[in-house]
Amino acid sequence: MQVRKTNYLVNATPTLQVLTEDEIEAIYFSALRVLSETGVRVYEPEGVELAYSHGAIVENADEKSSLVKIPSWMVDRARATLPHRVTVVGPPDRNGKRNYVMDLFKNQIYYGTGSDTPFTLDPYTGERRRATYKDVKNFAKLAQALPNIDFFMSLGITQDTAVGTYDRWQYLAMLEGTNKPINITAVDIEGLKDQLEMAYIRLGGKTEWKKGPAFSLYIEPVSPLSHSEEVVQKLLFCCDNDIPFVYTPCPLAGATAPCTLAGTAVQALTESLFGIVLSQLRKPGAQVIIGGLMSNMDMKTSVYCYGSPEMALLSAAYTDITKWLGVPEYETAGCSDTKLFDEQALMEATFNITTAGLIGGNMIHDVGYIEQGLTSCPEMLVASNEIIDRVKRILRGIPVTDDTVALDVMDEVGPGGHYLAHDHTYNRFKTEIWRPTLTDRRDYNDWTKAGSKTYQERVHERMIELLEADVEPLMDEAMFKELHRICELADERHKDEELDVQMFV
Amino acid sequence: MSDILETISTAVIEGDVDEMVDLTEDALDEGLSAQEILDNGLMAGMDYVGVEFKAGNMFVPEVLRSAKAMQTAMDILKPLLVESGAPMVGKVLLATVKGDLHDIGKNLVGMMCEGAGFEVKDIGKDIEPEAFVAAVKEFEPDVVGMSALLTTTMRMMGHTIKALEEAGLRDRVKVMIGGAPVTQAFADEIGADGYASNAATAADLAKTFVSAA
Amino acid sequence: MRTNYVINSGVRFSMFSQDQLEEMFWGVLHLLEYTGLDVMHDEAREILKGAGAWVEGKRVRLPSYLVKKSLQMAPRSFTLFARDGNPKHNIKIGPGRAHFGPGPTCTHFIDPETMERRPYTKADVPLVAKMVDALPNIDFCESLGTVGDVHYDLGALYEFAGMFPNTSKPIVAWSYDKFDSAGIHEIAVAEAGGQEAFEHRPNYVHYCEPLSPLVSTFEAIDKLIFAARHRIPLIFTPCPIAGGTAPITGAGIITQGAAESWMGLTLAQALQPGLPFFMGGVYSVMDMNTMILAYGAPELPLFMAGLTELAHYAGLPLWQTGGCTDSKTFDGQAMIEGSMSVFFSALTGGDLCHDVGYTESAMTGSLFQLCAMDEAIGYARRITRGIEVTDETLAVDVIKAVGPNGHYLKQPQTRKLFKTEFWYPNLIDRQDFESWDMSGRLTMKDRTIARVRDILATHRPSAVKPETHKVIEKVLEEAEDRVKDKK
Amino acid sequence: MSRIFERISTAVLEGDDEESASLVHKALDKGETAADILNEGLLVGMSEVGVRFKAGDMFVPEVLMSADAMQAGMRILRPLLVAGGVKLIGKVMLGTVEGDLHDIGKNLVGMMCEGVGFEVIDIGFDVSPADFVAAVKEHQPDIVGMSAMLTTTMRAMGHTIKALTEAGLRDKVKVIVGGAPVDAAFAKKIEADGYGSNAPAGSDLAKELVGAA
Repeated sequence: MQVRKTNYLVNATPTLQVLTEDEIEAIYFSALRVLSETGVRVYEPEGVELAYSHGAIVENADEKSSLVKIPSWMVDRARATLPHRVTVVGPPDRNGKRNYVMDLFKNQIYYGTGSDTPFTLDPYTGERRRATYKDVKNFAKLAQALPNIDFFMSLGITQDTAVGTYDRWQYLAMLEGTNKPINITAVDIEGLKDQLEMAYIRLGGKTEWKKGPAFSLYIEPVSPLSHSEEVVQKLLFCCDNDIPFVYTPCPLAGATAPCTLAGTAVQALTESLFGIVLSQLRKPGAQVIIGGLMSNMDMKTSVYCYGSPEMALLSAAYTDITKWLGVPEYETAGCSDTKLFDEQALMEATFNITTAGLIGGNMIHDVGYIEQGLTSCPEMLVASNEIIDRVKRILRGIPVTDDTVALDVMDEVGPGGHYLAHDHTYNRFKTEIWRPTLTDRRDYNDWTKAGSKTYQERVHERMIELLEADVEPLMDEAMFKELHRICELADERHKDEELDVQMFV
Repeated sequence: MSDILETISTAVIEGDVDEMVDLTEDALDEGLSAQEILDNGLMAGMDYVGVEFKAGNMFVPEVLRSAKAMQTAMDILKPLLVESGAPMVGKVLLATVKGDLHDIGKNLVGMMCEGAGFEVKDIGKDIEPEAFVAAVKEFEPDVVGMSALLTTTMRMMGHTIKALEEAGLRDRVKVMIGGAPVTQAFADEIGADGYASNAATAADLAKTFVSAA
Repeated sequence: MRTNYVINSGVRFSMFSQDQLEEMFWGVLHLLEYTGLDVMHDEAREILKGAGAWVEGKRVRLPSYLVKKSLQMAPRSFTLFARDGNPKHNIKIGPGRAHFGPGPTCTHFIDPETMERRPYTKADVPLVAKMVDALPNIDFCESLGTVGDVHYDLGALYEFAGMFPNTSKPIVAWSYDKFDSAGIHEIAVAEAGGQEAFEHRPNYVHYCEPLSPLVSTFEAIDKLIFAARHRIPLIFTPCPIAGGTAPITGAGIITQGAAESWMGLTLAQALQPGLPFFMGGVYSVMDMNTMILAYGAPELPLFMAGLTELAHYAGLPLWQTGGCTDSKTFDGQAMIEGSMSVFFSALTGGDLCHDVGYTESAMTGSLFQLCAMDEAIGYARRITRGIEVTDETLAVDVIKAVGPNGHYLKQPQTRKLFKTEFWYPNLIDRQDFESWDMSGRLTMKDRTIARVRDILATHRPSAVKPETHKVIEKVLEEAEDRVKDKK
Repeated sequence: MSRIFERISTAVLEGDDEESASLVHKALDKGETAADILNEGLLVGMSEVGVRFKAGDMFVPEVLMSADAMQAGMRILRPLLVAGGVKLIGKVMLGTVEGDLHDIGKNLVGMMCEGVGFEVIDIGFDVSPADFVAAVKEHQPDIVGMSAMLTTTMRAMGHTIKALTEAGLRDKVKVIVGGAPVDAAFAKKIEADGYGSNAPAGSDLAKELVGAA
């Protein structure tokens, strides 16, 4: 009889580990030392007071900031209430269904774009220019159409809208293009409040938000070890209003963090742990995602590398740390240091997308970035979608069962036979063999006959096709007007500020 | 088109091998001629398969399944067609040349040709020029297809063509060649009638040979 | 001080659990024992029979104890030597180390000057060898093509004769038959200083390819016998195609391919116990629309990663595959596919990874692909090197010294480690936009072309001994003589 | 050229600040003038550093070490140069604008400027327009450099320039701007005197604006 296997361990997918548990602990305990011995500088009195009143040591206060030292027991206490799982759910479609769920916990992967690049490559001319409302909407439309893009961030700062209120317009542009979960940015608390109100309208009320928040907020403390007024205010507001937030420093090994990758991880963790402690003091259970963007300064050009192997490696190592810590991770991939959509873009994206997928980083952002995160590129987004698809094929691994080992099939076919017409092939070829969409596998003759198009050309064509496709508006006219009104009111409030409106165009 | 023919063509497209015998018998019972069934049922289905395959919407295992469905019906129709004296699409003789045991490409060509309605005779791999000559005499094909995967065995294609010439058979068949290292230039050099860069083009090429003939 | 703890040297990657590996391992043995292979070589069947195999006509079945005994005899760790004694060019085969090099037998080549696709010629061989010699992340040499402008029988011999003087990195030699093999061996032995010296310090590896499914062809076995008798390290590498010449499932193709390799292993160890033996080789899928063997499919790195683990579980080094593409030109697809496969090669530590520089599904060799993949391998190696965690690298004191709002640019630790902690690319551009704009807006393709041409124009490999040159001439003359009557 | 100058420039190139200081002392003891030591020793070394850095043969940490070595020499020479009435290359005042805590870029520009001989006053980050004005009055720099990392804080550059104009100081200084979201077009729009896309470009620009390039 066929006996089912027992006492048998299976690698369900390929596995990758950068750090052992012992190494993770070494980094964690080092971060606790830095947090308690060196401390962090905090520029927000309310945040300082919150930490102080719960046991932190406050020193070296000046008119703007204080040095806050957090004893380790405060971190332990914060971890006790820290959620292991954070969920963001996109707004409803026309039938009222919220289809896109981002369920962030250990080893779950979601790929998404990056945010707020000052520049973009024009989809038609390829020219590098300031990003506009239209660009953000276009990128959102692409992200909506691409099956492997799970969440969206504004691939471009809208710079044809007022600088002081750009965040509302940007959110509106995103909502026009996509109903996938969004990670927003905010100019300030006022901007965050406006966007939250917009989200309530889009969802149909605060209760819907409670069922599943429609966005998370991007908050970035400044490395090394500095937490600005605006950053802390945003954190506290998020805690009070059930907004999940990404607390992600961007330390730069060799410049704003130690030159060693382990040291950079220690510092980043210290910075994130401060956010965790503060948030759990404000509201136990506050939803935190920590990151994230760790890289090295290229010592030849002094740029912040977005495509370096160290970036991919540090992100992966940090994922190991967050898994151990039990907090969702803000990973980084799909980005490059190239200045145009070329071979380099795809080489770097391949490495960082693969690494992020293998390690199981949760919220993998920055897909679509080029030029050290200063420029967004629509082709990069479309190409990355296919690279992610490839990686997902590999992540499905190699199942080992009687059926897949196929000894009987081999015996049947025998030496010198073939498997083309065998049922074993026919029944599985659609699932076993990955099917490309932009990759070309024709022979040389057929490829030449079809016009000898390069990959970049094919991606460009596909991108334009997606951009020009007719799609149903995601929300009705009335709702759009309501959201638009909030943006206009914000502009009204800021209309006297100088250099604000039409700053770049 | 009658319902049964449409059902047959759908069964071919879906590669429904098990249904083919019943469907073919039913069609004959309905009084349709073998030729009608072939042209408007089977071939109609295979034409669709060919178009979909080229468009990237159908895949090799499916095409082979369709070809097999077609062949299943042909086993019934063939004697009737011969009886009626109707001309068949044609006969293709295939082999991998001497010294070469790689035959996956040749197998593919064979199955694609069957799908296009050819009667296919596969004489295997590692085939000497003399064995080719003997097989041509016996089987009297319209098209001879040769495959080689190695640069070392490629030249056996030339030797085989020469052997066909010497046996006085060269004018009676069209010779097509293929395989990874083979090129159009090489085909011209050894005096083959055509070169195909993949199995689907090979079946198309064979079709142009017999329709031109 | 901290005690009793475990660190990773490099990142840890794994495809299978021990249970899965054990199951696959026994699957291979089962296949060899019950289904067996057709061995198309009379003498080989006799030898195998003598060693304990069951022979029935051409079919050879191996009892599993025999395969296990052969696995035990083959070494997991050994060294391949640079012909000129340059220790940097030696390859140390062993756990955790991946090495890279080109593949053989492309019929076409991308002309380094015109960038056109054209047949591969004798004159291209030294160019490939020079590139291999110069590129820092390419460790061994193959020719990246089949010489088309010499007698059909002599292509492989001319390849070796062209490569050997132009790189001191170990060569993997492909050949048509044992006559080639003998010529190649004569050249290598001349440089090594005799057969015994060669056995101590082998400077090349012999490559044979059996046929899938489950056939040991005459030529492959004949060459294997030659290599085993002359104690030449051996690669025995099938090229199964999932869904075509092998089961479509990953576990199936790996099992079948391993059985094909281990038939060779058993024969080789019966002839020459302890012969260094690599199992291989190219495991991928047939594209079910274009019918090509997909060298750029994600299944290739997936299958190869699984195979590497099985090989290492069985105690054998692996002949890996990567750096290759189905793209017809130097473009993004070539980078995606090539980078992904070299990355997985590096992750698994598959011992010799070949086919770096293949384009157009192995039909066309390209120095540009090879050069770009050198960059990708460098990138992959930085990732797989992992993160070193020590008291020094944790840098708590450095962080303390810098403090909030400071910077690390002038820290002694930064000055000490910035060159080794970070990887510096050759082809990847990291300038800011304005600098890139002013320096001519070059793409990676532009930079790759420039680097290839620069290396070809300037690199000078170390020379072979003068007497070796004479041997090369003699071997080629004799070979021409041997084939001069053949058409 | 005197041997001592060559040794000084080598000390700068090698980033050896102790050696540089001691060699400057030695040169002064030998009777060389401060101006000659600066121009033929220190600056020769730094200009070679600039060339090598641009060619990709030197790295940021090495350049900064060289800048330190240069400054070590300058600390000795500066009083002598001032006393001797020699015009120094100039003074650069740097700050990150209001609302922005990112100062790694500004720090780099500062170190690069020191490397080319400027006296650098760093007034830190999150600096309001009023504080910029006060600092310009106090330090009387030739160049004011502003940095911003965010598009939201970029506009503070415009505000600061306006504040300088209102305080009647705009004509007395050259204003240069930089930072990730800044470009030449924006610099022009807010009427800055120049834009540097990276730290070496910033110090080159400063040199150019004081007529030392």
